[in-house]
Amino acid sequence: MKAALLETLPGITPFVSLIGPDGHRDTTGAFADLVADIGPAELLALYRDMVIIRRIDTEATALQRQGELGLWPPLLGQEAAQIGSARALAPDDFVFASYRENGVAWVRGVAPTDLLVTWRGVAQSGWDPFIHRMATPQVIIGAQTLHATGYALGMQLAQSDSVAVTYFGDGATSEGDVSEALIFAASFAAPVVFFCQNNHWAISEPVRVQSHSAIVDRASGFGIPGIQVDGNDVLAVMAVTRSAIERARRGEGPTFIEAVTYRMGPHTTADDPTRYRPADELAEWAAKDPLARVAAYLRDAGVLDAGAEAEVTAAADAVAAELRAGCLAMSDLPSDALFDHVYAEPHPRIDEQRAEHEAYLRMFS
Amino acid sequence: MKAALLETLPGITPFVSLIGPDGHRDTTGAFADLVADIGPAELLALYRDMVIIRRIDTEATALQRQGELGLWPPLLGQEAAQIGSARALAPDDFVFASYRENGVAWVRGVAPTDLLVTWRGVAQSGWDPFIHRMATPQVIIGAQTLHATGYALGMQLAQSDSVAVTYFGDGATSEGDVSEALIFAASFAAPVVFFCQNNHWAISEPVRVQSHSAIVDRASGFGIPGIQVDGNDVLAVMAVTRSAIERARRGEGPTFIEAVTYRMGPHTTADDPTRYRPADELAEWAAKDPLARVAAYLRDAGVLDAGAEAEVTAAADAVAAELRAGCLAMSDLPSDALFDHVYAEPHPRIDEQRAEHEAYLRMFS
Amino acid sequence: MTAATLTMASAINAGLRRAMEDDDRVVVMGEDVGKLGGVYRVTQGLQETFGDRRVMDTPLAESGILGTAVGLAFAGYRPVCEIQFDGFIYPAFDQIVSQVARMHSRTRGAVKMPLTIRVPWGGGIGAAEHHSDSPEALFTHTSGLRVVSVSDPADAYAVIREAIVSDDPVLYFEPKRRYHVKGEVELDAAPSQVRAMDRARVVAHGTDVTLVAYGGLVQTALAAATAAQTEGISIEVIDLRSLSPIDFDTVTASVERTGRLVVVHEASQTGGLGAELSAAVTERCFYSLEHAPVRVTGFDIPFPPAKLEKFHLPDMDRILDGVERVLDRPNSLQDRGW
Amino acid sequence: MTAATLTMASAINAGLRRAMEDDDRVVVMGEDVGKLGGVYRVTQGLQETFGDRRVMDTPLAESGILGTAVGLAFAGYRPVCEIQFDGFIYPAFDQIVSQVARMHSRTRGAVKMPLTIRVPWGGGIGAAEHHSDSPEALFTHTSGLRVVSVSDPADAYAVIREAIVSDDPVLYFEPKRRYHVKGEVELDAAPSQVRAMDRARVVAHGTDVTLVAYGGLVQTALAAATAAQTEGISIEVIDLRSLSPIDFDTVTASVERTGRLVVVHEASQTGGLGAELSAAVTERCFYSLEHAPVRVTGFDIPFPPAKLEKFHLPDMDRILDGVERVLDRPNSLQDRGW
Ligand SMILES: Cc1ncc(C[n+]2csc(CCOP(=O)(O)OP(=O)(O)O)c2C)c(N)n1
Ligand SMILES: Cc1ncc(C[n+]2csc(CCOP(=O)(O)OP(=O)(O)O)c2C)c(N)n1
Ligand SMILES: [Mg+2]
Ligand SMILES: [Mg+2]
Repeated sequence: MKAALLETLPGITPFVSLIGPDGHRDTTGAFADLVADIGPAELLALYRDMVIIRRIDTEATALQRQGELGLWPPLLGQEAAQIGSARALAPDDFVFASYRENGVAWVRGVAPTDLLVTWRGVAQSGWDPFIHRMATPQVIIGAQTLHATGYALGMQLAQSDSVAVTYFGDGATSEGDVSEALIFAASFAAPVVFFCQNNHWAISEPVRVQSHSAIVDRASGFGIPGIQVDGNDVLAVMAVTRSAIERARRGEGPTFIEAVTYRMGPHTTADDPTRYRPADELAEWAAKDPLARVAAYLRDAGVLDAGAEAEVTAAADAVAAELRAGCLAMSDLPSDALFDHVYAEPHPRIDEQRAEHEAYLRMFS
Repeated sequence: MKAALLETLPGITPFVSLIGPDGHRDTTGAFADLVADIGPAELLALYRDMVIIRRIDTEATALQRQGELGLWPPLLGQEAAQIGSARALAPDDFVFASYRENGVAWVRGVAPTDLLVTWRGVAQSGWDPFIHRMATPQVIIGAQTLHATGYALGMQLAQSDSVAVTYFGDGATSEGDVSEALIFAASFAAPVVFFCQNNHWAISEPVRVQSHSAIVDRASGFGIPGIQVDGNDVLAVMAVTRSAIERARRGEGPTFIEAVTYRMGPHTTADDPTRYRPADELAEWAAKDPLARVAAYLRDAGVLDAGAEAEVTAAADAVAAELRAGCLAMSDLPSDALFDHVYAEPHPRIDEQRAEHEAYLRMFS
Repeated sequence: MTAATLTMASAINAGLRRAMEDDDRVVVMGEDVGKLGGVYRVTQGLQETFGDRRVMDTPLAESGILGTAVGLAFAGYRPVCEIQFDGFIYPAFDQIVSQVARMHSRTRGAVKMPLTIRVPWGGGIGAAEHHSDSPEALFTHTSGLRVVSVSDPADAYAVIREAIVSDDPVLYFEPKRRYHVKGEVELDAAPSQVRAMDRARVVAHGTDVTLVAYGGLVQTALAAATAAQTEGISIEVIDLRSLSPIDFDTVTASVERTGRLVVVHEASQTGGLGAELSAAVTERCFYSLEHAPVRVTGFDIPFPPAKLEKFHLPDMDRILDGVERVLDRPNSLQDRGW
Repeated sequence: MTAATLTMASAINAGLRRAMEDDDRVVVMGEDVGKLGGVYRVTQGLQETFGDRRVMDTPLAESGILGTAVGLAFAGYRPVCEIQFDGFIYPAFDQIVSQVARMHSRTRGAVKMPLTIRVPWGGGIGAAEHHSDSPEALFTHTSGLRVVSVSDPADAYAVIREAIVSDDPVLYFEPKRRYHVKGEVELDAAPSQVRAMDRARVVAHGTDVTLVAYGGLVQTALAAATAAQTEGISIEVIDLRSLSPIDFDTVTASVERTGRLVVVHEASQTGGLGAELSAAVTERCFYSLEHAPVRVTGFDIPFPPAKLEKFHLPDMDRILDGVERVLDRPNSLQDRGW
């Protein structure tokens, strides 16, 4: 039945929405059925996730302003897209994301402090991809979509249940690698979900520079079902992601999800969006805030009273405090870490240069 | 009205056909109207073109077998796709093709012998792109589609009427460059026509390796109108190409044409298709031969009598004789041509190495 | 001759503006080059002046940028492409080495490729992964391309204009760490007709050692020369400027006097530009050399994380250690076999 | 130990087959590698034996091939990717230099990239444009990659198996002009555990000149050595085999005896492997050198059309001219300044 749902998709691109900005929840229809198990308590947990990652984002931004981080890519506004999708995955699925998916990393169990390793410049990555079943941030736009597709080919070959999920942006859809990933995925019917967060901007370029038609339409062109979902609706995002994951698990191949959302903040802390972004656009999207609508629903449902609100805030503050403490406690690697892991096996030039470096340091000691 | 025709296309992919394998001509409908001016006399001229390029192909293949050419990429079976499209262009339009478009080059006025320069290994290219308004053969699959798009951006900027037309294969559609070309063309509404000859094979790979759905569907995914045409029907190909060219000239942007045809010969003279291609497939397509159906129509129409047939054959033989003579008369470039044109402006290393080479040769004289 | 004090970023911006005024076939294209004016503001204000078709914000695809630039060159334009950061040039590698570099020779001179490819370049700014690469040697090994580097505002202004008027494709490397350094720039000079772009420049005269640097390390080399002076070592510093072709006349004239060569660059040592300089100078000056040419470079590792880059990038002390080495004075490697 | 006489192409095929039998994590992927068995038949018969998922005909996209291979490595596989011809590796350049080469260091050793990238390589076969490139120096300058070359069937068989068991990514360059040369191959040997892949090999002993070659030119170098003998010149020929890392122990041991080095390769001279060899050997053996190392290489031009390649590619006579040069005997360049 879910299958049927998606089989009908190529060409057509429904816009899936379950909780509107007003907090009203739509419980009818195929997608609503996919999240029938998500009651007020479960929604409160999703809300909690969103509050926490927004708080992580605020704290990390502050740490950058204070000179503790070199850079930070905020996810402000994209909480529902990231939490709704990540909470739809099984532990054994594998995520290949870009640099902005800190909310996804949170769900995958990455310690908040480990998120900062890259941006503090201590190391290029902060966690073991195999422990969290999530690759570390990919800076080369679009490259990770091919990695996810290849991983999915491997799972198919190994007859594993694991599904690959790749996150990328609206801008990324222009990179040849993303089209090639869709082509390989379609050719091999690989178990991979393409999750595009269309946050309307690629640094200073509005999405229309990349495409005049809906991003989701790309999918059908490659023979892949595409769904467009309200990316600020955590429940709708979870529903479409579940359907795509299940479809992949059933061996029916790749699905493309366009989560329509908005980058409320700057591209990174180095960016000044006022140079290119109309102020009213921001206001328009503020009204569609992904957290506010769930809070409204939860208040109506009576599960988000003052006590619960306080508990969530306290939890977020605790994570933020842990984040800050962890950041300040982080120590640099010794300089000869330069030569570690360049190769997995012995390499004479690396040994030679390590020795040169040590001899050089000895001159000063 | 033509406009209307194409405006309706995104998503939908009609299969345009005007002269079927039986030689019956359909004179009704929008596409038929686009070639109403092509009467028996004009069709005879198109037939003549097809006979001549098939003859060029046979002769060049023979020259390769005789060791006069290093390689030759036959177009056998694709005559209608190439002649029908090329004859739809204005002299001022500009073609960016791959290595197999010898029929297009013939129409652009390239001397048959000049087609052989590349394959005899005398030089990397055999003509001046600006004289024939056609770039020389592109070996890197798909790269030329971006060149065509960029050229079209230039024509748009210069407010010129000239349209860019790029030829590429079914396999090429998998290269990132081709997707990027479609994305750039759509983003800037560039006056470029994407002419894909789906000849069902990329060397040994059947088209389904590249795509499980119709190649033409790619276009709508990028927001570009796509038309699928019987690539073995010279008249239908001319009609759809005219409509796409006119659309571009009117400033309405790019169009994608999938000409469904078949590579009757080997990939190149170095290839042995019996290793991978089912024999019945060849038979099936032989029945759809692009020349036979036009000959049948012309005989019915009474313009292809024995005399006319003899004239066409004589013309083709004359071209073949010229081709062979020109090939055998072709002389190699002097060895210091190695250093010509590497740079447009003076370059000390080139001068130095040219001098070294000359000094070296002097040792033997 | 009006002169102005400009940062290197503003000097390049002024050069681009001037080139666009001088020739309306010059177009600027890349990611975020329009309204934003580039992440380093190098194209700031150009779109306001010249419009969004001569200053194009392109889709996010580097191969697309270079490939369409090739087509624009066919159409008679002179595209100036910005690659947003050094580490993002690789997706365009095929179009650069197989198309841009070969089109002129492929067509036996019929089709010129007067592209300028601007690359914010190198480390020293504490950036994230892929934002500090030094890929110049990949392009100096590619025939058909010219490769230039700049190190100060005056040079940046003069060279960008010469690169744009060049009928050959030019990779123009801009050391990010120098973007905000100010200097005097003569604004009215016409683009050099004497191929000044191809010449190296002696930026400090000396007699004991020839020290060749380029881009972001020229200043570091000058600082090393000054420091060495206090120890009585006289270093001649050469800013190589053009990386392809290399101005061997200037380099060998110096080495023939000093007998000692030190080459410094940020890029990894193996196969870096230092290898070509060392090999070619040894071929040309073997009997003048008192010591093997010394290379002081980045290590053979991917560019390290920000906190470690200071150990990877040659600094004044590492350059001075190389100078000691070429002079057979006490140095970090003296007890190594070679 | 069963031995067989095989062409180099069949030897690589046998090595691939053996590697796939030994380890079912080994998968082969590329364009036309399945039913056709590759345009040079190097993967012939593998799909019949191992099926179309372990021997994958991929869509026509090199970046896609390498990028999905990275994902397969994440999934625990050991992909062997075929790039159909040398000139078609550039579209995959970004995935190779930014992903394959850096993933292990990026993840601090967590993620290994045991890829083998097979590249039919070089000129001498009268091919069309883009079918005769020698891009090895682009990869030897890229940290994180290993680069090997083979020159005969026995070596090709041994090295392909070692490359596949290596936990590092390996570019495996196959000289096309040698595909059909036959030789004895020992088939039962287990893949070397002693990193034999990293070692250069002295293929002819000599005392006057060290001649370093690799890949398609090893045979040409041996022919030159034989010819030189008749003139009383004793040449030591080294097959470099591993291009990254370079086995300097073997090279310098020879140069310390001969005092003279000639390096030959097909690739353009500027920034080619000869530059690194010349620079590094000069650093390591300066006081043993009687003459500057000499480079005999392709010119700094795009690979020429078939009819002209014989003038571009080093042949026996050009190598001998280089030998004369390094011996200060009459040679083509004697009246040039250097
Ligand atoms: C290959 C490559 N080109 C350019 C960049 C520079 N860059 C970093 S982020 C970005 C915009 C990405 O936009 P989008 O894909 O929409 O993701 P978002 O930042 O909106 O999450 C660009 C151009 C890059 N990192 N990699
Ligand atoms: C970038 C690149 N990769 C691989 C090749 C090798 N190659 C030459 S033709 C070809 C198949 C092309 O198929 P298609 O695009 O359908 O064109 P056709 O040959 O059928 O006309 C391949 C893989 C190439 N020339 N360029
Ligand atoms: Mg975005
Ligand atoms: Mg084809």
